[in-house]
Amino acid sequence: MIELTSTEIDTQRILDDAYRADCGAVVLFLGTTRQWTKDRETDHLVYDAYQAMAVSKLEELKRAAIDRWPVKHVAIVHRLGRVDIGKASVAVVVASPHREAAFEAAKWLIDELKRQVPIWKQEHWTSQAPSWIHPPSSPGNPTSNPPT
Amino acid sequence: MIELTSTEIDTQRILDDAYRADCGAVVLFLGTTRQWTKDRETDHLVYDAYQAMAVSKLEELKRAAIDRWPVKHVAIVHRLGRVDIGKASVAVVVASPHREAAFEAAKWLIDELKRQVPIWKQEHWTSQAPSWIHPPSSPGNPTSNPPT
Amino acid sequence: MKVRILLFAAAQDIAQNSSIELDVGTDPTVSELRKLVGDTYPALRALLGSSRFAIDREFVSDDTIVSSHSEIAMIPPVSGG
Amino acid sequence: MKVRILLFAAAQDIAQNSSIELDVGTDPTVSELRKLVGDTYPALRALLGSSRFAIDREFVSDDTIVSSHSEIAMIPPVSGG
Repeated sequence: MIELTSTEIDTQRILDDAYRADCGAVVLFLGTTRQWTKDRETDHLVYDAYQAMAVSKLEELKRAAIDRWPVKHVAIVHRLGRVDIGKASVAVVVASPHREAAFEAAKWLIDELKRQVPIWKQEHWTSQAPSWIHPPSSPGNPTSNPPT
Repeated sequence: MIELTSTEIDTQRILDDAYRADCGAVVLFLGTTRQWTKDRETDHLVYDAYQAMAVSKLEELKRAAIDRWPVKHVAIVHRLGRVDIGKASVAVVVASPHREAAFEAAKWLIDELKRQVPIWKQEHWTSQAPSWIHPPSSPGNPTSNPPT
Repeated sequence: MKVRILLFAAAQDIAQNSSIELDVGTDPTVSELRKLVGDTYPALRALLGSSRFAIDREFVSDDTIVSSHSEIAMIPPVSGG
Repeated sequence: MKVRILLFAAAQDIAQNSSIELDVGTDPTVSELRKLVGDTYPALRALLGSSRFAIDREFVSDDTIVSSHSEIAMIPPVSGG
């Protein structure tokens, strides 16, 4: 499953979908909203995406992971719109017969998502104007929330 | 949280407990019961443990992970007794400010658990007598279900 | 010919629009488009320097030739996850 | 002195008991204990060869000296996870 969603990520459903009789390992990565970036406090985040391309890139990453590792199931869900502190903005789940492949593929997928998929995060700070995060340099913005 | 339990692992609760305002990454590993080991079919598993030592070893691994990586939260839950196909026998969850540490620590914890923690799996096959798994060699038993 | 370029995130805020339309010569390259965007919207220049372009939902290099019925997008550095 | 050794998994099935009691000389080493277990329960010998011993819930080496009020356990190769 590849999904961009404006509602809370249902991790239980994602994990239930990942169980497979031929798999012994499931790895789930959740990216969660940090409250503090050094001494600046985040109130919430807002995500924007080039949706059609983001979905197509995520499908491409999923196929690449399945080609590269012996993984049987990949799902990626990313939030759009407002995401509050302590909530997951992204979930990546991989199931494979053995655990090494599941760890490696999950790590690779979130790394590539952060590199290639046209989704953007806007930090809404408690005490200054919101800023879109365009790493490594965000002209006119405070330093970006470092990557998770 | 370190727990040996004879009831189903509540992944939702484990993930809810893992959210922290200073963390941007949560990694969950689930070890699940495979139905097929080559051409032999598993009906269910039974886990036994030297419980006092297992809990003490798991606490030791948790402390070691927190010393070694900048991780803020570690929980490990392992099932005892009967575990059916498609169910999780073990859950390891790690939360950290950045994702690299969460992936590395979760992988290390499950690797060490499988190496050091006195817990044993008994395969109940559909078509032959049950066998305790004592890798790498299990005298008198069929070849073990390879590690996940 | 006329081309329409989709904008996102800070680029959208700067241009105050989710897309811009430009008049370009026939068969321009992405590089020519990039320059024209900067000339027309000087406020976008800084962000243009670190942005990629996508045509029909694939990243393309600066020497790619743009056709008018393609879906063209300016992709500032991404920050999903 | 008398020592009690906790057994698990296949060792428990083989000895048909969750622990065994042995008469040993004073201050035996783990190595001496290991030999005595094998002599008393020949069926355990194969598994003993690949097992570790734990005293008071810590793995110990074969030259460790065992005292009678310690909690002693034979730990066959583990397969949790």
